[in-house]
Amino acid sequence: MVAGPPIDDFEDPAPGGGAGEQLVLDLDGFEGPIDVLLMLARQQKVDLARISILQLADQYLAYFAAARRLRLELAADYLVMAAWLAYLKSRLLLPRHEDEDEPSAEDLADALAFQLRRLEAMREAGQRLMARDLLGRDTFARGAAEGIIVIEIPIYALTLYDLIKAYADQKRRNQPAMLTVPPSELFTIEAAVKRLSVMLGQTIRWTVLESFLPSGLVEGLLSRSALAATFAGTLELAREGKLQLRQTHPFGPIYVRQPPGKPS
Amino acid sequence: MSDPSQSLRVVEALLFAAREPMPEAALAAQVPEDTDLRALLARLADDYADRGVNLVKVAGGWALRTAPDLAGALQKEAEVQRKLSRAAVETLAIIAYHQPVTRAEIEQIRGVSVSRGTLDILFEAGWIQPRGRRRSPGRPSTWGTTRPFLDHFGLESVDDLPGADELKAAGLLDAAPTPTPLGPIADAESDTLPEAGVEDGSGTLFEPPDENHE
Amino acid sequence: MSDPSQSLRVVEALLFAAREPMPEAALAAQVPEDTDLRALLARLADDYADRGVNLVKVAGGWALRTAPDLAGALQKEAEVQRKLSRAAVETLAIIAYHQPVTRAEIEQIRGVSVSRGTLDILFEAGWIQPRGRRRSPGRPSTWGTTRPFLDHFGLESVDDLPGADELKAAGLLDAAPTPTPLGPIADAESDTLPEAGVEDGSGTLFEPPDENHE
Repeated sequence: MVAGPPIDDFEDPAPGGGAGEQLVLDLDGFEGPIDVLLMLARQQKVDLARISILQLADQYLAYFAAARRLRLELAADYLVMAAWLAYLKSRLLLPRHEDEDEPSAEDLADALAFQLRRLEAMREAGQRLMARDLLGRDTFARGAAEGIIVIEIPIYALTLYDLIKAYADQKRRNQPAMLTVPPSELFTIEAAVKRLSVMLGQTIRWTVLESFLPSGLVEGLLSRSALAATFAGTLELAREGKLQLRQTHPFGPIYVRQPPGKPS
Repeated sequence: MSDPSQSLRVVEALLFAAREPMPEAALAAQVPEDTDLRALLARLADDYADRGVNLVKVAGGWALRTAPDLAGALQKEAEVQRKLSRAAVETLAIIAYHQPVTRAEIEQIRGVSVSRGTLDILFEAGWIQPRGRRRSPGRPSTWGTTRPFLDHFGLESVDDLPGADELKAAGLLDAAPTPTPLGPIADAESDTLPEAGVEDGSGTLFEPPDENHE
Repeated sequence: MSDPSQSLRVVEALLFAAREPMPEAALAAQVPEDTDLRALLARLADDYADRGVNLVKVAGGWALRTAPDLAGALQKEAEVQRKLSRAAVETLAIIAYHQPVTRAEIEQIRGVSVSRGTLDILFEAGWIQPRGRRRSPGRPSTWGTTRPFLDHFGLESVDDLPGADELKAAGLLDAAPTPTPLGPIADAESDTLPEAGVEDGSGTLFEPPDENHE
């Protein structure tokens, strides 16, 4: 985690270090502060369950004080841990405040000790796993296993109802059904022209187109065909000069009248 | 110093783990030089002679192979749920009602051709079987249902199948409603005016235009 | 009618032919119903005890595997297996002992962040698999070990993990009582700093094989 000059060379006692204390700073191969803490904890040569967190904090802080003197750049997580351990140490040493809401210093120390023990346990578990006779490393499976052939037997979930329904469905489909097309009731243009010709005699003023429609047609296909046929009829009659059309704006009402001066 | 029984274990393990038959030279490389490999292989072949696995000499060398007489035991039967196609169900129904029936007759009734596979599926399911040939030109073979067919559907005999009258009574033969030929005409209008916000001509031919029509 | 020696041959052939450990139920399906399968397997295990191939109970079934003491002779033939990095071994152990476990929990235990590649490599090896989501905020997905994991590590089931009972009794498989700064605080850096000497961030998950494997 140390960027900067190679640190493998620091085999000498750290300058200003404790008398006779051999401090070798080599962070290569450490995985973050917890790794360093575990290494230091092991140096206490006690069961991790009885580790002295205070002592551990001192060791860690001394370790990184030395690193700072060597002006090594330490990654942020190492510094965060150093700061947190310094804080934990001060709380462990100072008398406890009564009104504290946070977890006690002892709880924090216990949590740290627990985490170190748990990581140590997982490391050992990993080593134990890797020490087993591993398939593909220590033992081998059959190289040319024939495999077991699976013959699939189809099971069809078909009920008697499904069967009879299928028969009925296809029978019904094949019944000689007569396709009867009902005669379409449409209003023809011829009828519209006829009707218009009759009605125009009485139309001198502009009259709205709809009033030429046969009465009694409210809606539906016949009504729409009547409107279309009547409109087409007016165009036909206008072309012949027999009537005039007016529409003031697009999609506005259409007005019809007899041309002025034309004898009815 | 060679330990024959240890060399035997090594050769056995090598043959077991090998992906391909092991040439004798490759086996010899893994045992002490003074080993009588031929004798080892002969002993191993003998050890396995009556077992479920045999040592055999094949093209590339030596290999352990499952005993040929056990091939059947190495096949596992697994039941899988399948769904019959509509064509298959209908074909089965027609065979049940009209048996014995030729393929051509099934096709005539269904109005479409019956694929070879459809009859195969029904045959493999054990529900239909050939029923002799029709005494007609080409002597076509006929199909009928089987005992397992009756068992599957819980029928005593094919006579238990409901007849046409009963189907009618159950409403299964009701004719489909005839299509109304002029129904969708109004839609055709709006189809020709894709950009118009016209639902359909609901009575007036003239609807307010879209902005972009002006 | 069952013939024990024939059933023994069948079971033997099945175990040779199988690509994965055979559950007892699968073996039982291939021998007559009145067969004492346990007795057959015990006899087969005995037959093979001193041979180059052994019958072992693994991953919920039975399998034939070469004897572990012959590893040396076989490794020359087999491809050298890549060695897992320390980070990967640790992560795998945590997943095995704490499953189902979220990535955040793995990081909490390891005190550093888990690089993407570590989980990927274990997943790709077929040893871990997602195990549904935790019913907690963010619904994080959890990881657990697979059947091939058990097979590879020669375990019958996850209950057989070495030392699991002791770890559990010592409370070491529980969650941490109080948070400490030993989370993946600033470890994202190690992923991006190529010169960091941290395995997780170094990009290679596997170390070069041991000398003696070559």
